[in-house]
Amino acid sequence: MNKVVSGAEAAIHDISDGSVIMLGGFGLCGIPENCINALVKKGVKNLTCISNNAGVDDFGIGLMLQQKQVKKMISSYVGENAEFERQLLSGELEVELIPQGTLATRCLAAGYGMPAIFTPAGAGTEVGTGKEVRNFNGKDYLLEYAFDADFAIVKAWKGDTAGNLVFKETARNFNPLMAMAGKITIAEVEELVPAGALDPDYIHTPGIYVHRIFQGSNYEKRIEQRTVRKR
Amino acid sequence: MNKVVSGAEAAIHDISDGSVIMLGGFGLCGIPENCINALVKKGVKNLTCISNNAGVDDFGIGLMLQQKQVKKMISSYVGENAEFERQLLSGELEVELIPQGTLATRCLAAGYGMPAIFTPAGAGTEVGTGKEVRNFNGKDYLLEYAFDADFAIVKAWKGDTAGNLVFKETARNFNPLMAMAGKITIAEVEELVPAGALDPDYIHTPGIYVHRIFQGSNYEKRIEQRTVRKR
Amino acid sequence: MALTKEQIAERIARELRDGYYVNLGIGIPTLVANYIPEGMDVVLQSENGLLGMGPFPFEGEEDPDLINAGKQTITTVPGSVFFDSAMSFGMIRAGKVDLTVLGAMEVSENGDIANWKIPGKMVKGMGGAMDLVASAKNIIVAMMHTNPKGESKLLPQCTLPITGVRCVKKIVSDLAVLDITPQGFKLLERAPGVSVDEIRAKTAGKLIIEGDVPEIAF
Amino acid sequence: MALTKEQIAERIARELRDGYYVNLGIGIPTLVANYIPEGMDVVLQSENGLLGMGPFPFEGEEDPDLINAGKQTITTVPGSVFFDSAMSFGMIRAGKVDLTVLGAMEVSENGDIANWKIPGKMVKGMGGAMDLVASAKNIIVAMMHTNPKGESKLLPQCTLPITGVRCVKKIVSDLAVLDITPQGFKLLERAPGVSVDEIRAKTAGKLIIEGDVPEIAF
Repeated sequence: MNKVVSGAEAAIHDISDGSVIMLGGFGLCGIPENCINALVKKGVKNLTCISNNAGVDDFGIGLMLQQKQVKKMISSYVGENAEFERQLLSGELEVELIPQGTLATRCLAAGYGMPAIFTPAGAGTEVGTGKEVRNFNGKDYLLEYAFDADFAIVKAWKGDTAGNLVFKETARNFNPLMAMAGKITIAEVEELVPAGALDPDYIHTPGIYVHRIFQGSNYEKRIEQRTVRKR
Repeated sequence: MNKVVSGAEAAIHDISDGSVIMLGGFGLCGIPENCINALVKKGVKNLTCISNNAGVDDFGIGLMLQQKQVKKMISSYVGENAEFERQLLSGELEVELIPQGTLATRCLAAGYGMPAIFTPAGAGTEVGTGKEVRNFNGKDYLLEYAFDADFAIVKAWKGDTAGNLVFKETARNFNPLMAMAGKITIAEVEELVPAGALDPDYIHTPGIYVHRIFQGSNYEKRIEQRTVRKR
Repeated sequence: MALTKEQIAERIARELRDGYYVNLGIGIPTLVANYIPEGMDVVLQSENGLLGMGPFPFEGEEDPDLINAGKQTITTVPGSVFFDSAMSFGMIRAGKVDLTVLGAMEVSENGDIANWKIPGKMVKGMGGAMDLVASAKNIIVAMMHTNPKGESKLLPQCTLPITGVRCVKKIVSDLAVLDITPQGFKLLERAPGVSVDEIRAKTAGKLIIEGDVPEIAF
Repeated sequence: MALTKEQIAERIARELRDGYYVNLGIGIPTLVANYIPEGMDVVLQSENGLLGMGPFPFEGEEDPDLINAGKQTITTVPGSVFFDSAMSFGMIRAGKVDLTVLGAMEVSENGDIANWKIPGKMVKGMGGAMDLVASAKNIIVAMMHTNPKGESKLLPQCTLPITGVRCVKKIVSDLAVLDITPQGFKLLERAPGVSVDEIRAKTAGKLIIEGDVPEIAF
């Protein structure tokens, strides 16, 4: 089972115009930097991107927005991005905003083979408009469908040649969920180790969910809000 | 936040006649031996037990069956237990058999605040009788409800004073799921460590789900099917 | 004198109880962490995947892989645990978080909250706010009583798109502490030196006043 | 000569492909692991929470925390991973397991399977079988062609309570290899020395025979 590919370009070679892709990360934390750069270089267009955020102007998914590669964003929070705002207001970019927990759980549903889930988030608000509402135990829930993405692109801390993944701290976020949800899942990792080198009790994403894996390079890991205290 | 209790008796002190309890474990692997023994000693009756299996005649939940403490079992597989069979055939014991994945996912639903989930398991069979069927993408799914258990009793390998749990190998099974699903969750662990001693990247059950924890003793860890190969 | 943001946070901190798991939103709610009473065990949840959030890191010790839901660099406390976003919102949805504190643009007298969108202006998205307000057992809103034009933000009903329905339990504004009751906003305490009349004038929704209303003591 | 249990397993192993994730049921299916071709990378899933199941442990090295879905002591191979039962059935339900091999008491000509209950006798429960048959992309049944009384177990329709509907893709019995097609059981291969007539006589469901039916070669 050879899941290891040479790098980001090989990993994304069959992502094409119009593909639906998921991208892991929360803000700029845990985003697949290498694959995003490769997608920018490849120049594929009309992408539908499912990602909690849309990066910043000059980093992350923001780079793809600058190249106008994105037709539609499905996200929960898209602030911090002037180019995004411009494209949204001009109508160039379609945006579907959904609650963060709904985003996460629709990934989980896809990864666990559940066609739809119920969540109270957004019930009674404009997010619920047109959606099926169902009352359980006196509370309204929305029926939300599992995502159906062609590709999931995630970034892990460590991975092995069998595709098993381990994430670090809050860089975990949506990554293991999207890893489960893609028809084809691509993982870039900071450190690629041989199968057997990771402790099988402490793997976050089993390799069965991962189709391609490579060790990324030159991680910038930009910090969005550097907050510190004095010593 | 004092989650540490002195032992099994203190942990189960408020489990009373008629309580609905979940018990972790698969076969005899990863079962909460100390709490089961304490429940036998306490002699509470008319329990509804949600557990994948029902132990063997003289170990695990089988001990509670011998004492006729169980009114109803909700399980996926109940072989290997003659006393169980006798009580079932005589009508003393009510049994609800459900698919193993349904059992697991109904725990997950409870732990994740989802009132119900859809699964194809059992659709078109007698398991689906009387249940709501819904077709998604040409396939039938059953609507299955989240469990609503008064107590969940689980066994972990390690735990800390904040209630965080780590499981070992296939002794994980239903334990982290049930830990999330109980209104009150009791964890017995082989080794109790101070908060901060477990690596926060590798905890299977966050302490927010665990209400009482103690270090168990005298684990027998009986093997149900000892299979070996020759050197 | 209207309360400062710090005083609003300090007052909200009095609602904390030992053993609480708490989710603090961005802005004033974040400041509540500074007023957790000494010796009280309160665990902070950050919905991007952490229980046991600690203070900001010392300069030079920032870790890009360790941020809170406001994307700020943070630290952890002993007993902390990381998890994915589905589990994070799973525990929120299951009601395991005891208290949620968040800001609001408007709150209605029946507890509806609006805090995610101003039509016609930029829409940044709801992030985790809709999940939090739909599921939290206890929601306290930290907010200014009026907008910059002096108009009440405590309304008969919200004019902005709502984030959640009938969910807010308590408001701590710069002028007052109020419970949401079936009858409307019930005035519990007032900021030092702020009169009941002023609060009445600045509360557009139904206001219930019973007996003497004490000042908040600091 | 009818196939032995080992030969049924050996024949089924020819359906394996490099990179397959496979779930093997209890009984004959378990034996398939002994016939995985040298150098072929096949990962065994055990639905109690393991990918990468290895052989039985050496005597004295049994680990009570490490068992398979049949409750047997086992080992792991490099690259293995443990997970909880929800994730285990999640990956099964999501179709990530390429092949499921299991036993059956009856299979119908439209692919229904019965293997969990005999009314009136002891009911042990379905375990994970209903989840597996409801979701597996490719299900091969390993079974005896007839019951001890000589009655066919390949039927027009199942007489026992079914485990799943229209799910079996292929049967390897002691007498034959058959595909389930929209037209019924299609005979692909026969056990060495077993005639087409014998298979026809022992198959109660609709049997399709096209051209010469080769013997299984060992």
